[in-house]
Amino acid sequence: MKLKRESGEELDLELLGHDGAKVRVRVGERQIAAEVQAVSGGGAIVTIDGKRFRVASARRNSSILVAVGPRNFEFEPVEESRRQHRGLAATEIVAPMPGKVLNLMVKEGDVVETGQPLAVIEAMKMETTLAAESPAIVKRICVTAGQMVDHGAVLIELSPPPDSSGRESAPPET
Amino acid sequence: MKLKRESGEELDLELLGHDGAKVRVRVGERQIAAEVQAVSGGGAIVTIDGKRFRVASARRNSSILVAVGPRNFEFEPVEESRRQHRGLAATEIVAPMPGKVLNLMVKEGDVVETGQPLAVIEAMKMETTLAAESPAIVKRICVTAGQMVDHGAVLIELSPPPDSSGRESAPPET
Amino acid sequence: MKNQTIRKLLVANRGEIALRIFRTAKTLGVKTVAIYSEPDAASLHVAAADEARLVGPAEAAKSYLNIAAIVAAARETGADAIHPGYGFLSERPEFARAVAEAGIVFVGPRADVMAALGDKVSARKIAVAAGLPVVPGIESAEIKAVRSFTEEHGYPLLVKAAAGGGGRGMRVVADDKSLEAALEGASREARAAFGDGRVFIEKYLARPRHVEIQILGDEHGGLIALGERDCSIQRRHQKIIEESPAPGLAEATRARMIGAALSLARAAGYTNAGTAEFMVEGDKFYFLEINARLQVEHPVTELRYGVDLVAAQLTVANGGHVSELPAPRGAAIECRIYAEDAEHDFRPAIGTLLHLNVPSGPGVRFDSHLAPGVVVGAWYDGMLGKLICYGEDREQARSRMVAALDEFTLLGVTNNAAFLRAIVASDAYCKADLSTHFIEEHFKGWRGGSESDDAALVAAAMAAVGTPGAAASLAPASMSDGRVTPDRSPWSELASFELWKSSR
Amino acid sequence: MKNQTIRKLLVANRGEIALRIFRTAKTLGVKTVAIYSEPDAASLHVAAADEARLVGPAEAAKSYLNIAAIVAAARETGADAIHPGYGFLSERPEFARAVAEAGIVFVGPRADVMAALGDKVSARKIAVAAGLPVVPGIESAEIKAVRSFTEEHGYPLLVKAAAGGGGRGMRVVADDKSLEAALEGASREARAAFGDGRVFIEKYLARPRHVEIQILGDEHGGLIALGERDCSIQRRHQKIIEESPAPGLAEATRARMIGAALSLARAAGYTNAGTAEFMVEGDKFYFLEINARLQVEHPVTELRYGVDLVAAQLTVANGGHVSELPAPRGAAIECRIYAEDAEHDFRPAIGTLLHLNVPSGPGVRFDSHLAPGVVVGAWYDGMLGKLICYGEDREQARSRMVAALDEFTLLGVTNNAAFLRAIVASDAYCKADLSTHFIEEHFKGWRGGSESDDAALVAAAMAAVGTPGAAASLAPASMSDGRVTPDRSPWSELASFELWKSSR
Repeated sequence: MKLKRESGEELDLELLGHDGAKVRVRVGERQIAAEVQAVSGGGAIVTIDGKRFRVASARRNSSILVAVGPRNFEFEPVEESRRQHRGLAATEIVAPMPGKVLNLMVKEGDVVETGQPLAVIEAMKMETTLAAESPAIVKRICVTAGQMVDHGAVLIELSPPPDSSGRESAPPET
Repeated sequence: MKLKRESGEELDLELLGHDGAKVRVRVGERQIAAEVQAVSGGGAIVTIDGKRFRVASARRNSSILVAVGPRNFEFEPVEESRRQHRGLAATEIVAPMPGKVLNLMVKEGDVVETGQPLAVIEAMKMETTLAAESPAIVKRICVTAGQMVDHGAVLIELSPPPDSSGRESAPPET
Repeated sequence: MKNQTIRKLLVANRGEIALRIFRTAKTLGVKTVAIYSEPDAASLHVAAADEARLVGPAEAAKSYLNIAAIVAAARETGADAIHPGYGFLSERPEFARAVAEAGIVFVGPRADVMAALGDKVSARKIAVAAGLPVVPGIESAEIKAVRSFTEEHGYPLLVKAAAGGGGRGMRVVADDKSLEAALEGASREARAAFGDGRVFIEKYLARPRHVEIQILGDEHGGLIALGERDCSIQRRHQKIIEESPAPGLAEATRARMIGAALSLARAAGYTNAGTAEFMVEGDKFYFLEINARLQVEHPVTELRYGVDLVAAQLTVANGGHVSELPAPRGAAIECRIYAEDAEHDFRPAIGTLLHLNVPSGPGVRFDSHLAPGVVVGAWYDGMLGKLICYGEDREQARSRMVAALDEFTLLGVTNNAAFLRAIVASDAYCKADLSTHFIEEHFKGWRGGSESDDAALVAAAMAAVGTPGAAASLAPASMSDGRVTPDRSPWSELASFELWKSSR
Repeated sequence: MKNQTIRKLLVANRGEIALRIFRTAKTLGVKTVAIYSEPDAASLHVAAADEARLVGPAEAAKSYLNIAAIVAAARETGADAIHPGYGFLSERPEFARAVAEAGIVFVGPRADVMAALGDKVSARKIAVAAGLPVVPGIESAEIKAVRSFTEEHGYPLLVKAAAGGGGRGMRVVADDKSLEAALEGASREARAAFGDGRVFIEKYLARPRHVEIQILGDEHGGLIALGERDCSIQRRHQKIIEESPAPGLAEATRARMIGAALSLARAAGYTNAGTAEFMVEGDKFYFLEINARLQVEHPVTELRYGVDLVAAQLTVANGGHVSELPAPRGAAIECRIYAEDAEHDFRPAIGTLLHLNVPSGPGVRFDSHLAPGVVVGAWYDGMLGKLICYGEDREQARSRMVAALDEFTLLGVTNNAAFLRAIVASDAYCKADLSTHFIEEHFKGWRGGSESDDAALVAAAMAAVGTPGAAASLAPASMSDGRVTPDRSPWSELASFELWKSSR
């Protein structure tokens, strides 16, 4: 299966099989041979080339969370359909975390440039400014200043700028 | 229900109901009014007469294990009455509390195994799956999914399985 | 507690510090009252108290900052004292005043002392009057005055908000060109953040350490210092690693700093626990500010001195006397676990805690309200807990911290544990090459090592077997074969490594 | 570690002590090897090591007592040192010898010293020769010799097995009538238990305390004492609560005991960590035995002295020197959590650990290998963990212990936590009215209080709603509404308090 790491790196990962405690995993062209031993209280010891790692994992929505000691990893399945969808949906400005909309710098109908600040969201006493990733027209403002929003909530909808009709089929990468 | 404490003392215990965090329990003739609040990481705070206790519980086989702080309790169901009751009523699946029938997993005529889920009832936002206590044939479905039922309402009638006709008067122990 | 008058203590705070204060109160036979906001109902600090009162919704302004509701909760429960913890209302004179006016003991300095020290300009004046060295600076942001200051002291200089804290309203000015814009920007930011646009000017120190002195005063003129803490390791002007003693600090400098802190506390009429913060370069030190409350990092002092600072605070609040302490012993280090992404500008993270391994053993203390199921939201400070290690010397404390962080796992909320581990294990930290630029100098753009990548891939591949889109319920064999499996772990048996419920 | 030669340490033990030793080894950069029996494969001590070797099945004789397999495991992994922990092979000279003969460092005294001190008769001779007071007694069980002894010292007297321990082969004889039967019975019991029927006679002390001195010696004649521990609170001749300092012990008595312990260690040529045990009545003390290993209760000494005794053991084993220590500080108490039923003659309990709350915070240390899912079987010692509390003084340590035990919950295995809580909170313990008869005098037939009964009934009633006979799976609403519920708790929402799977 195709997974994307939190770093953005995409991996083709497959559990080839296991035999007792022995596990074989394919990563792209490479194979990893490991031994896995459960640990009381959760998690496991994964031994690779004689080196032992204390590992824990869990699922959150479609993601797989893994911890190796204090270090955390997140793997997200790469879904072809979703990617394409996201290409089209780059015209939505969404909340990167739950928080409060502090400020909206644009109004419907505004033409915005790449990098132009659109909204400020506050979470954990910290302000994050959300900016346009490409030139666009503000199609719809979906929230009001002061409103609490959840992670992923759509704040602003954008439509392509007047002069970019030719780029519609090649939406900007996110 | 009748429970036996680890000390041997027998108790007649009943959850009379709850309203939000408030819970009423009958112990013999006596009633206990408590407030219950879940705690992160497991367990709950049970408040009785303004005094708060940190409580955890789990089930082991038919027993109920309870801890109040460092102190442990064990409750075991007293089987006598239930066995008799079960002898007669094993052929009826009744609602253990007032609630809503969420799901019916069988249809009339189905042959079911011990432990096979038959129906799910929701009460107090909690789902309880009702399963067959012995092999049986589904004789009649008395309710429909979505229906509200009262405590003790018969949901499903079962008849003995084809190969057990000789045991009808002495149903198998579970 | 001698002369006990405090019988019931309300803690106007949440999380680890509320829990920590309750633990001490319990040892003193003092009854406890928790306050909480709606999302904190199941929090361990609420569970730890004898009574608990809901004071408002998630938003801090309506709950943990809601003076009226908190004082009302104290009244209703008959609490005769309030401990403010740190953060929230802990340094708000109007809170101390409201508590005192309600006839309730405020566990901290008097409101007027807090007010005088809370304003940076006023605190600086008191410090100068008490003979403390301060960073050369002027209290005016008037452009001519600033220019004549720079003629004497040169650039770079620092613009700071008088009412500020946490780095907001703070600008480093490198040259005359950017001066005017910086003054205006800082003032605007300060006004927006604190409702007070006053700024002041300081010489910018090139490579200072942050060292602070813990003090404790009673109402009878008794005043002691409990040594120092080095808190140089900061990101975004916020401490993440603290230790005591401050490595490499000359004994004479330490002694002079302690003397300065005591002079200032005496001049200000300071009572209860407080901390005088200094910038140190070589053997020179400059007063920065007084934090008129218990510090986050107080446990390192507790471990070195073998004292309970919260117990000491309650003794003093009860009208008791401070007593001289035995000499400190060994060394202690604290690492703050934050919900943040150290690989991406320390941006805050949120989530639900799914799995937790807490280290323990000789010399290891973990102060935290964490437990599986805890939801780390965006409402409050992202500090999840404090790992504190004691050692016979710095090296033992440090190596225990490395080992403890290796045992630490927190799954479900992105956090800085691996980053802290990398710092504490680094050569730069071993050598105690400390300055407030430590992270900038040694860990800029840090990324976690790749040594554990393959182990993570194996785990991910195993976890992925129950592919997304499969049934929500992946009951493992162990759940149906009669064994009790109390923990939802993917590892409880190799053959049944999928134990979670996907949450769709 | 100075002069480091030990690079890889195998711990010939399991559970909390193996884990605790690994933690220290890690701070010293020493690689670690765990051994384990089949049922311990998932144990935390196995997870904590750099390597792990299966040495046999559950039965201790074939695994943790299997000298050949353990030495082979050390050889195969290249371990250059073995730490025996306590119990198992820790005091078996043949093990120390086999390890040394394999060219591996044994972390403990030399085999010949261990052999000389391991036999009670021989140890007593060495002690008498070194000038230590011993309980009046004779080494013969010959009836005439015993009668002439009782003419001088009177009854009651104590018959003890020469090779014994743990109370086996031990008899109190009240009068002449029962003497012969007691001698025969004790000898028979000793032969059965230890393969050695020799018994000896001691005057029976009416109300002694058990006080012991921690010693540490190097191979260069360096020898220090690390104060004392009072271990009077015992059930079935086994300690359950220990503390340091020994409350109420006269300073002169303590000093004489320390002198005696050092004399004995010097006379025996003792190296590494060891403990001289004494019976104390008033200002009189009598040598009992030397335990030639690390004690279970060593953490109370660590907390008072701020040292790591395992690190010290490794230093000495490496040929390093012991160094004088700073003066001790404060007080420390240890409570041993045992899998046993304190309400029914402390009969051992077994089970699977379902839920665990571990206390933490200032002055609290928990050394344990416990985790949810751990199966406590009948194969090994039932000690589940040690809760250790430090305080500025005994009262602070004691009140912290009460608070810590109140936070402690262990569900699934019957244990003595509530009993320990009752003891530590009692007047008798507050007053430190300590003797080895403490439990007999103050807690005979103890039953848990009824204060928490109603809370337990409420919990039981709620847990019972999914009546027995209902389906195994009682999925709560919270599992299906998109929230992640990582912990299988009946309380994750009030409305969904049944989250367990019944485990028919």
